[in-house]
Amino acid sequence: MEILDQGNGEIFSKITPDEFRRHMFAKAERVNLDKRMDLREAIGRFIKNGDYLSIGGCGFVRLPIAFVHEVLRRQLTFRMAAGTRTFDVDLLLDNDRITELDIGYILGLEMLGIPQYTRIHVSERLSRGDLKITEWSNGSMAWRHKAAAMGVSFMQVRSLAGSDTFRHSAAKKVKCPFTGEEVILVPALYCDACVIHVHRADKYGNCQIDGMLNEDLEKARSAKNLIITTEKIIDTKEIRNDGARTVIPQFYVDAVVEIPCGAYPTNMPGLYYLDLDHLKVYTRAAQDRTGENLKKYYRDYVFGTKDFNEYLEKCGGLKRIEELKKIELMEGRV
Amino acid sequence: MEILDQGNGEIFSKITPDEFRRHMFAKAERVNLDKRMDLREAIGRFIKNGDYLSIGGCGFVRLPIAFVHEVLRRQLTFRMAAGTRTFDVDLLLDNDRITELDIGYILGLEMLGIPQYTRIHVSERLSRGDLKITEWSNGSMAWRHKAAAMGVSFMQVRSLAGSDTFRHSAAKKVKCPFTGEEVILVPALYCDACVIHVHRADKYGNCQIDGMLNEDLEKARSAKNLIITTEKIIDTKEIRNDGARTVIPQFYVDAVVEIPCGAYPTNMPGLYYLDLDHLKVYTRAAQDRTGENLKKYYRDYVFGTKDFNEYLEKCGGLKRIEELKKIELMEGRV
Amino acid sequence: MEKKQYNPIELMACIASRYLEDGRLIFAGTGIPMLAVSLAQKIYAPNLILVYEAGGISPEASMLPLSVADSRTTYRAICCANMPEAMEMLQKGLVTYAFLGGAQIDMYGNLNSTMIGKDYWHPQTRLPGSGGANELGSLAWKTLIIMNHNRRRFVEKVDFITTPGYLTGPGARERACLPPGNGPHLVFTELGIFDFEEKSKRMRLKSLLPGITREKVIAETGFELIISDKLNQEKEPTPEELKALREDVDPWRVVLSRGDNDQ
Amino acid sequence: MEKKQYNPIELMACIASRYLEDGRLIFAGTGIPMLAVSLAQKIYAPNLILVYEAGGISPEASMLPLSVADSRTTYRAICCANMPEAMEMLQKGLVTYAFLGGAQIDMYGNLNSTMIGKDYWHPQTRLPGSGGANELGSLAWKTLIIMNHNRRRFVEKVDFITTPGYLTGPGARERACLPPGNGPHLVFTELGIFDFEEKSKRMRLKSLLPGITREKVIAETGFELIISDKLNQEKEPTPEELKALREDVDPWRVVLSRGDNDQ
Repeated sequence: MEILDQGNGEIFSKITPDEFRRHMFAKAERVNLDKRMDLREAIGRFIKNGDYLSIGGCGFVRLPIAFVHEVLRRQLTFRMAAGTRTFDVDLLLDNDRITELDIGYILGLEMLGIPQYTRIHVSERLSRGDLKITEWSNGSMAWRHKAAAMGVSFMQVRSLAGSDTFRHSAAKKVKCPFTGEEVILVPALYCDACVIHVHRADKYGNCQIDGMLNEDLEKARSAKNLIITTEKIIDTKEIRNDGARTVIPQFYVDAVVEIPCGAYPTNMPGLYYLDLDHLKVYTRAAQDRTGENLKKYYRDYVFGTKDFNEYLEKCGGLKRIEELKKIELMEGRV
Repeated sequence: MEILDQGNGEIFSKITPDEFRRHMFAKAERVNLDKRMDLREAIGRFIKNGDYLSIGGCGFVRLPIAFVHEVLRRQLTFRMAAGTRTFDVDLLLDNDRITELDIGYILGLEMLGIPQYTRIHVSERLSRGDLKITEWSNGSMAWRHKAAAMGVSFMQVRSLAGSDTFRHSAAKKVKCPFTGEEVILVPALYCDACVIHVHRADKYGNCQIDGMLNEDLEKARSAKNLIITTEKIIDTKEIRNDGARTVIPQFYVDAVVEIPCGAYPTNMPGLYYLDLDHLKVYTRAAQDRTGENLKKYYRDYVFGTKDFNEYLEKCGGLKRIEELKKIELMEGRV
Repeated sequence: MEKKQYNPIELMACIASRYLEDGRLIFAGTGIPMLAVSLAQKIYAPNLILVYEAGGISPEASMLPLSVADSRTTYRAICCANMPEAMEMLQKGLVTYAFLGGAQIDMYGNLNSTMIGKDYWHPQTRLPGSGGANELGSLAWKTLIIMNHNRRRFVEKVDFITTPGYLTGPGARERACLPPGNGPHLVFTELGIFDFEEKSKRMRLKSLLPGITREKVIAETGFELIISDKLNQEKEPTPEELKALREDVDPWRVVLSRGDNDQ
Repeated sequence: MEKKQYNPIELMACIASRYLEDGRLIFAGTGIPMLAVSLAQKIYAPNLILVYEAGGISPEASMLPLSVADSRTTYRAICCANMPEAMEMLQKGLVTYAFLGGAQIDMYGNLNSTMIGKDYWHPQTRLPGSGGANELGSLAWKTLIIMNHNRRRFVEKVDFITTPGYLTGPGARERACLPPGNGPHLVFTELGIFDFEEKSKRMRLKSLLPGITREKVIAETGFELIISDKLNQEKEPTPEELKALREDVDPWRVVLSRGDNDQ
């Protein structure tokens, strides 16, 4: 397979189809095992410092914020996949919790503008070499996850070509052995760990998600260790009532953690809308280029809280959630 | 891309990602167009003699038999994809309606045994060179459809290696440019035409299917022309009530044909079970190695009927369908 | 000769059902493999998870599906998926067992279900082809095989390797670029149970079925068979097994009746 | 100077909305592109189908999503899919329009949203990166671009080609092995509308926004601009456009308010 051209970016995750197979063989022993546990136990057992991590959701939607807060408190550091990450990856970047990053979209808060401190901080870390990055795009990141979810080592794509994004990626150009045309290949992305927040799961880890799925199904299927945080735990009978709704079957799941409102302040489709007020508190703090205001934000909301419930209380608790539910249910039709 | 080894099978379908793109560009103009029509018009407009055809369903389940009968009456001839085909492809093979065939599984009637005449007839056509075949497997056929549904020219797979199935396929072995390991590639399968029988569709072609999906989603997404036959047509409002159930969105669809019981005598999950009695009529006729009994079967049930409704009537009509509904609804729990 | 209380298909299904580990994922072909799995689920392995290649995962249906894809394969399934997803579960190593039939097998467990004859282009008999068998045998960790036993089926060299066993012996799968560490595990016939000797990867008689001698097995086998030092004797099908098989698994005797002629 | 009845974002959204063909599929980035598409759907193109990269296809939500993935993107959607599926719709040529923003653009429509500075490893400013833009610009048939117009943004050479335009000119996309026949189509700014000259693939001023002179456009552009022989003049935003934009599309003024400072 002659390589005609290739990006100069680094591959931060190992391409290990056979090792993944062996890992899954052991995992498949845990069929119909009750995997319910609390967040601390799940992180303790299935997340290691230095892991290559991928997390679910997209933009300001269905982000596993309860999980992110807990790893911030534990000061765990990761290599990470980032196709359209916003608030979640910013929280980690602000606190130097990421050492290597595959970039689709970072540092943007979509409609809310730009977190100035985070941007400056990241630029500085890049200049110092404290943060390593490789460029990709949302599509190529999704396809990298998909290749791993298929159990292979690469995937052909038709984007990236001709751009500097390609030049700073780890993609390769080869000749298609069937058509003779030049094609782009991206390497499969096998993650050490993955965390996805879902609407409903049973105790074994059969999961249902409402709304957009992004590349969560592919991430779930290609991570060695998978933690599911869920709005609620339902009976397996309910799962069996409509198996077409099961987007992640239990075989991939290591831990099931019930965390109502675990995606707050981001949007949980059908349940609660994103909390624009709280996100603006963060965004305003991130405008302060000295980082002092952000430090206070983290003291108030993350490091000064013992768990996610305390954070929720500080943000207005059930009352605020009720308001966000109303906005969510009304919004489609305003 | 150095080819280390390759099968000697022929590729019967052209690998044409760019041509497919151009075709889809024209097709995407037909958004929110009412595509309802009858079966004859649909076949007349979207199926040509000599097309590479792929049809939906699997085994004895959700086969578009109404469509198959109509192309038999019209004596259309096809090249075809065959991953786990039974009754449908046997009907076409018995009548010499297939010239080139990508084989996953043919000539078997699963639990019902073997159609002796069909087997002998196919062996003879193979010996004479009247029927060309290439060997694949169900997985590699599904992945070939999937590659085309992704819009690329090939897909990496981990099966086929080492077997005579590989030797008589058109797969290739190359070295992975990322891992250096030897890997197998299969060519994308872009179909000229595809026909899928579904449970519900709206007039634009947004489709819902209950039960197994086989590789129907991939087939639908990689065919130039797609005919949907459906048990019933529903309002788009119903589609929008649960968009997660839409397995084929309208953009791929060219014709929507309402044919209640269009999969009879095969199983339509949730609606009617397969008609074991009628299938045994066929199987018994196929035991006669002279082909005479099968000739009579076709006279009685296909060529001697003007349309699918007449066939249904001959097989017991509504009364028989009601019985199959009862079996279907009872069966899971017998 | 005393008339047996069961036919050969019932016998094989009952015996094989005892060897299926609980709490594992399994793909099974239609026919006898499915019979054995369904029976095992009812008696020995309630948490044995069936995955059907067309997409049904772990259904609750109690009757045998008559087709690999029929509604019983998705009835109250925990997940209703599709062929690529099912095959990718295999490809990623999630599936412990594949359970297959076949028309011919050789001493390395290579399976033929494609054609009988010496010339591929002029087959004596054309068979269905791989179906999902090539993926099952290539990608599951342990392949179980169930088939009738005679010299036309247990052959020195299969006419066509549809599904790879150990190919030409130790290391051959890996050299062919198949995933490492898997392959044929057990073979069930109406005469015996066979495993594959660790070092040579050659088929070894491990256990005899009721009333069968090792000489009979050797006589019906077209290649040189290794005989285990600790040759076991299988127990007769139990009334509990036969009852579940006949009343619950295949009450219409769609598959079971195919063994009635040979009784 | 008379105070305008609209801010620059309102202006650009209204003008761009008029150029969107009905009955086509479109991917749009968050922010101004989405504003223009939502407005077009309400007034000019009721059958313009929005596809969101996270999976929402043709939702019925009336308010602007605040995130590319939020529940408004799947509200009563005809299909609720995922990122690979959405991206593969692009890859297979189903999507006519991509609608993008960017930090820098050059005369061939190459877009930068990755970093500002001369040294990639020591960026003056690090930007978000491609997001979905590389796929949109590589795979949609016609790329629409909307951005503010000044010499820091309309540059001779972008610091980083995040998303390919016509690269170095005619044939360059095809030589780079991008799919043939597509590329940048129109650029919308607060000063004018630009297309790409057929033969040279270079940006061409096609139409002036209300009150803007061609000299002003040239002065704010950092590369040599082709000027169309038939230069058009865009009409002011209509009361109907402004009402729909303000009352229906973005009633909370989440995006619209970002233009208030520049008014």
